[in-house]
Amino acid sequence: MTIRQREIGDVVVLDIDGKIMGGVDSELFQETIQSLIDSGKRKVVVNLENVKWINSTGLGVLIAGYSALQKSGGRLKLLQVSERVEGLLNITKLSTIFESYQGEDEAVESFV
Amino acid sequence: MTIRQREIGDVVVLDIDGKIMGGVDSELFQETIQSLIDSGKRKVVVNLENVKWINSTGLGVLIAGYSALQKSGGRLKLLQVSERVEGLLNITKLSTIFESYQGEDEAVESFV
Amino acid sequence: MSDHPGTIEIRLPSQLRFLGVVDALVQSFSAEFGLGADEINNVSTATIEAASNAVEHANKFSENKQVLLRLRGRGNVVEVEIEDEGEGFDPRPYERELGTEDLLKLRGRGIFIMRSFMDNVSFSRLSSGGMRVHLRKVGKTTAGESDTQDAVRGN
Amino acid sequence: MSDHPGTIEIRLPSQLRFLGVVDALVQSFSAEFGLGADEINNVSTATIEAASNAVEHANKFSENKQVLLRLRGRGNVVEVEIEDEGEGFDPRPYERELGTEDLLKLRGRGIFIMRSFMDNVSFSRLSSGGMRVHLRKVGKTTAGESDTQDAVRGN
Ligand SMILES: Nc1ncnc2c1ncn2[C@@H]1O[C@H](COP(=O)(O)OP(=O)(O)O)[C@@H](O)[C@H]1O
Ligand SMILES: Nc1ncnc2c1ncn2[C@@H]1O[C@H](COP(=O)(O)OP(=O)(O)O)[C@@H](O)[C@H]1O
Repeated sequence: MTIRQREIGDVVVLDIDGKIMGGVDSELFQETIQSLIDSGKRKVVVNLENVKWINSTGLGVLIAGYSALQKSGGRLKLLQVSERVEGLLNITKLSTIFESYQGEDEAVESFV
Repeated sequence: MTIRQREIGDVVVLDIDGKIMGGVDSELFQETIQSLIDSGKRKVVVNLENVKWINSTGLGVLIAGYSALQKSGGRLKLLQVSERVEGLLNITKLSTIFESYQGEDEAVESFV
Repeated sequence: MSDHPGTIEIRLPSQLRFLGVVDALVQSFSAEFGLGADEINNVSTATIEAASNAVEHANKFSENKQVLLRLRGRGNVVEVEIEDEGEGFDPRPYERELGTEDLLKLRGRGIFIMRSFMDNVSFSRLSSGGMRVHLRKVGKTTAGESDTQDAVRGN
Repeated sequence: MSDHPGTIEIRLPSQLRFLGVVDALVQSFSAEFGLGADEINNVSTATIEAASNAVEHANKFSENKQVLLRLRGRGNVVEVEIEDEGEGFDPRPYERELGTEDLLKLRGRGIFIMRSFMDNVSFSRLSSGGMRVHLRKVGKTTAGESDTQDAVRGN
């Protein structure tokens, strides 16, 4: 997994590439979210366009980020979830907590 | 491998799907070419757009078709060769005998 | 997509980095036995969960331990066995639905996902002490059926 | 794409239908060790040639015989071994370039393709009588290097 960071106004987009599966990925993602929170960023879009799959530990990584942001009054939303990942979010009912968008503009505007 | 057959004027396009690798594929392809020859068709375009890969035995399958058509005064040309298959045609110098096109119109018109 | 049965066995090091290889392998194997796109994703996701557990909970990332995958296909049925070199465990506590209280937990979804995505999941203990997870999926999608009506098919 | 070495072993039935699985496997394994797209295709094509020979010439499609693939990666080097249960053969007559007289021949390109697409190809006889083909590729493409300059990387 690699994370690339972009800003659109006060919204931060994290472009994830590869698979998300705990271990090193977990630390990396949590550090990224923590440093965003520390620098006052609270609106985060996680772009999953280039994520082939996520395993259950990877879901935990996303949840940890979601909860950390939530606690500091922020939000984590998902962008471009593939059918495969959507299946996983549905079956685990995580689709009820993760807002998810197909278009980037839509995702960014949803914070206003 | 599956073969689907289309006609554009007096040119026959064979849309191949899957891998080409000898064995059953070989018989199928040869029978197809033979029946075209028997029914007076001599201009054949083999569309490789949906062929993921070919092995060396699969190259033999194409050569057999090429030679059979050549012998009866016909021609076999290739359409939409992928980079992977092109690498194989180059290294085996088969690119010097197989005419190959990226556009279908171009391939069909090349017979005139 | 003929009816010949076939079994493939794979031995992997206990490293998460090879889960991508597991995915590619299970995907192409399942496609060979005519499963549809969703079914293929589900078999692969379930296998990745079982393999993750084998690497992490059983083999504890040990260099000296391996994970064995056995893929078996016949007709439109695909079965996967995942064997580890761990100490085994009792899977019964995990044979349950996830409640709303579980929603934001960071772990504990693997076995639930396997059960959700497969037709059959069973666990057994190997004589060596490790676990074998057995996954089974029957293809319902008659993949490519209409597709081949006017096409002739080789291998 | 870390530097940890890793070996995967796969046992396959002697059926050509599983060459697609071999392709998927070798592709994803080679990608894991940072080979570029062309290099990945070449390793996979060479492996398919060796595996085709093992299935056809050595094991003669026998239900009782298997093909063993061993994939080994370290740094940017990928090695593949293909072992069969045949009677072995002398590869020396096939250590040659293809001439124009070979151009329209239907067979006899497999070993030439392996040699063309790999950095190193060697053959040895197993004590069981069968052959082992050893293929080696050093990744030259520094895949994704510029790509990761401003991205941080996990697994
Ligand atoms: N192969 C295994 N060997 C030993 N223990 C296992 C194995 N698979 C699962 N477990 C145990 O079952 C628990 C539940 O597994 P799972 O539902 O996959 O969730 P998670 O892996 O996130 O904990 C694990 O935490 C572990 O204690
Ligand atoms: N694993 C093997 N076991 C026995 N004989 C083999 C093996 N691999 C190759 N051969 C022999 O070497 C010949 C050349 O192989 P190759 O260059 O791959 O072309 P082809 O397979 O089209 O004949 C084969 O025809 C076969 O006689």
